[in-house]
Amino acid sequence: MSDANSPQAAATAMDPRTRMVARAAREVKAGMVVNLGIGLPTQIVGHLPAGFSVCLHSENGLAGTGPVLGYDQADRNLIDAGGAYVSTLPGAAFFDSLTSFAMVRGGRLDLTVLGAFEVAENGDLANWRIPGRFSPGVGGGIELAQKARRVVVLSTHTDRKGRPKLLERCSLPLTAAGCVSRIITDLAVIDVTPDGYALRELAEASSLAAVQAATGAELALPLGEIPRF
Amino acid sequence: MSDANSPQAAATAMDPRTRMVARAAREVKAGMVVNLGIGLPTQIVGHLPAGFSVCLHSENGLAGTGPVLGYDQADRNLIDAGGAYVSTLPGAAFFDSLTSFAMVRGGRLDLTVLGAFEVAENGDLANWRIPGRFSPGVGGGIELAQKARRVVVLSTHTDRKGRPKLLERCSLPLTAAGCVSRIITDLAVIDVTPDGYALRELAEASSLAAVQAATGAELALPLGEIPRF
Amino acid sequence: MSLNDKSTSIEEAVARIPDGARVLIGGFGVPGTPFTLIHELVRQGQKNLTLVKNDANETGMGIDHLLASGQVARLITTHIGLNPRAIEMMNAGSLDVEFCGQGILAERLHAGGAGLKGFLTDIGVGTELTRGKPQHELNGETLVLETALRADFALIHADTADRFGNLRYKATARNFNPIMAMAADCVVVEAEHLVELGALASDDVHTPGPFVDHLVELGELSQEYGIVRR
Amino acid sequence: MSLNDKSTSIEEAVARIPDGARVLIGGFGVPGTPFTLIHELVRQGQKNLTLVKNDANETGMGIDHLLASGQVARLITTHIGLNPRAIEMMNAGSLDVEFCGQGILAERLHAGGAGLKGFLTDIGVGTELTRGKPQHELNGETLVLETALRADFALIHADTADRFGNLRYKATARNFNPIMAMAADCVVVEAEHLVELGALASDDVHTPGPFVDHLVELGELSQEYGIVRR
Repeated sequence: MSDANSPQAAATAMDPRTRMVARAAREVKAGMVVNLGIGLPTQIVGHLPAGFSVCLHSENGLAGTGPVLGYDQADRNLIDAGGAYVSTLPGAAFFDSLTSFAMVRGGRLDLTVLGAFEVAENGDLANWRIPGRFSPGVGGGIELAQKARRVVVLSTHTDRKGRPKLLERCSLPLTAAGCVSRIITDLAVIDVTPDGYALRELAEASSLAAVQAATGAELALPLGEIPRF
Repeated sequence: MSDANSPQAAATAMDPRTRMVARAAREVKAGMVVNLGIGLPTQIVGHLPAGFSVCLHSENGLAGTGPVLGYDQADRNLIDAGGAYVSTLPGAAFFDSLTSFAMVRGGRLDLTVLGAFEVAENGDLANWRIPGRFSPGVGGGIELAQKARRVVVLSTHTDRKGRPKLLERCSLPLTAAGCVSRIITDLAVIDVTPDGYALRELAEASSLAAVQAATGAELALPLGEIPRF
Repeated sequence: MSLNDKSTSIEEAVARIPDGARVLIGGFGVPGTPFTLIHELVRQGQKNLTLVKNDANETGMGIDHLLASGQVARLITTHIGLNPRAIEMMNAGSLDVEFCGQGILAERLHAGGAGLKGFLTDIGVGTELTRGKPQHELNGETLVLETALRADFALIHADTADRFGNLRYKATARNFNPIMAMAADCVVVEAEHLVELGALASDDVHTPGPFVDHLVELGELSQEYGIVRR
Repeated sequence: MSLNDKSTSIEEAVARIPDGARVLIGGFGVPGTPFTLIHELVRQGQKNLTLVKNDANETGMGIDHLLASGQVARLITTHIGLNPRAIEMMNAGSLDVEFCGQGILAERLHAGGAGLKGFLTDIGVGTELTRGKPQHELNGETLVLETALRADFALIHADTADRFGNLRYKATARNFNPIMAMAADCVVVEAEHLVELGALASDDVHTPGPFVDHLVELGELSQEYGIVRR
């Protein structure tokens, strides 16, 4: 795959939001079955190398999801779980919701990339409900979070009011406990380890101080120079 | 259905075994979904009027089973649950074993006709295992017996040694409790009622005395003349 | 032998639904939602319904019409985020909403359709999503007992049906339709195309005919079935 | 984006199975039995296997070869009446046989495949078929808890596979294959026809590719796949 590194090469010209999506795209390994959550995670598709070998799962009943189509090319019967009109790859398959979640819970999802309201240093994830304010239902989120083989959170480091999303403990109702492996934000790449958060990489325009200030828990630092993305 | 009565008209020339099968065919009503057990019950197909509206279910994954084919017309991939090479009706559907038994347990089977080792006057059925002698496994028998909306037993009145199959209580391990509605034998048609066995019809060559002698439990008699089949 | 014809009129099919019925409704967003059957249910006006549907559609579409007309007492669903009316009614207490994880809803319907009574899962254990649900220990693991979900009626949208009720769905319009078509005592199907027996290959059937009770052929599709431009 | 090619050689695919593995094997009678994969398993000689299969085939066919070669320690099945060797080995104590109702076996595999832990059913309650199984009261009804069944490997026979592992089955050769293809950590498929990506319409796939790990294309079929004249 000769062009596998081209997105990263192009990353220098990116705004922080685009950069974090491009970084998240590198979590997708060849041959994986992957579910991308609604919002930022779905933008990962645009950062995968051309012809990259990956099977995108949409929980409404599709494996082999292709890029989003314009309304003029759209098929009224063909959407992804976020409601976008998508295309399909050669070899795509449609199936019912029972089969779709059997795929998830049965361990056939190698990776899911999800948004978050809050993450805790033990890997707890809260991304479905803000009591008294926002209660639309959990959809397929619990099962994705609890059963994908690897859960990566892709989210801004802080919420709209600048408050940290990476906390010692979640205050909001959990989607799933201890499920998150890695968090990719506009500031950093941070892993959840048995000892809590561990900083792995810093965004190009970020700094260690900025990350520490925006994180609501202790952060273990790598030995030596911190890689940039 | 102008020829609906022809099988019964032809019944006068039948041997007792054929006659009981022809009688059992009259249990099949238009529009029913029916599963016919291996052995005698599958012979019912030959006694249904031409073009009769019925959907035969084979638990190996077929609805709309047609008549058995000769080896020269057989499709190696198309058998019924008894292993016979069958044809399919226009509108037949294939499905997996999960769907097949969902159909059974979900209440979509209007009727099953099964063989029996023993039946009890409370409707208990034993047809899967003779301890120490014959233990091949129950296959789909429990679910058919327990969940078909109506269970009719089609069996000789006595076993090979002349012992009654219709008993007060089964001595063999049960397939399902209280499931049988009607028993059709070479001698009689007998219903299971809340008060026990009730004689409904006598076979042409049978007699009340013969039926009573061959039945291992009390038999309530109908008022008036006993119909013949 | 032959297979029977289940086609009927939409008025007759929907008129079988009484007040107070529990009704499964297929669809995930627009695809697979039986908009025409829903409109007939609005026209006939059955009251006090319990609906089971993945989502509450959007304003002015699908089951939103049933919410607007006050026909729905209870909704079992996975997500209603695109329907402000549903959220408002829920918050005001005029609509009883039970949330269920999407795959758990699918399995509860499967259990109901397959004549099972419930199943044990680790999904949602220790979160408020399973609060109040009975727990069960198995091999030292704490599990939740999810109960089977079955209904009086199912309203199903299919692309093609033959006269016996063998169904095929298109693309992601399949979603909950096949599962719901197995989980109701009376299954009513609207099909974009009604074809003769034998026109569907036996290997190509998504929902086998024995699960289906009544078939209605759709004429020209209403605007609701079309592309939603946002 | 593109979907990856899972085709491989039969030797490599079957060599992944270690001694002591639990292996699901598709088929109901002849149709759907992966005779060629079974022969390779006989040739490689893995020992102490636990097999899960609807039936034990017949003498000289399918898993009877694995019984004859002494590779099977345990068999979970619904019916072995057509295989005298299996009955004899069971009676002699050299083969541990666990019987399961056919639809219950299907549901146990579904539960395993769907990541559930077990389910509650009234099937077999009060008969010796459920003796020793844990009971559970629900709404005043006594039910049996049937546990999920999952395996290390599944050996599947398909009519057609594309290179990503999307599968289609023919007629009643479908049976347990789709369920088993969802219930193992490593799923090995023999296909009569291996086709390029896109050759199967997305609406026509019986088993979606993400469930499949390794694909083997069959050459000319052996006699075992043919009509059995009795």
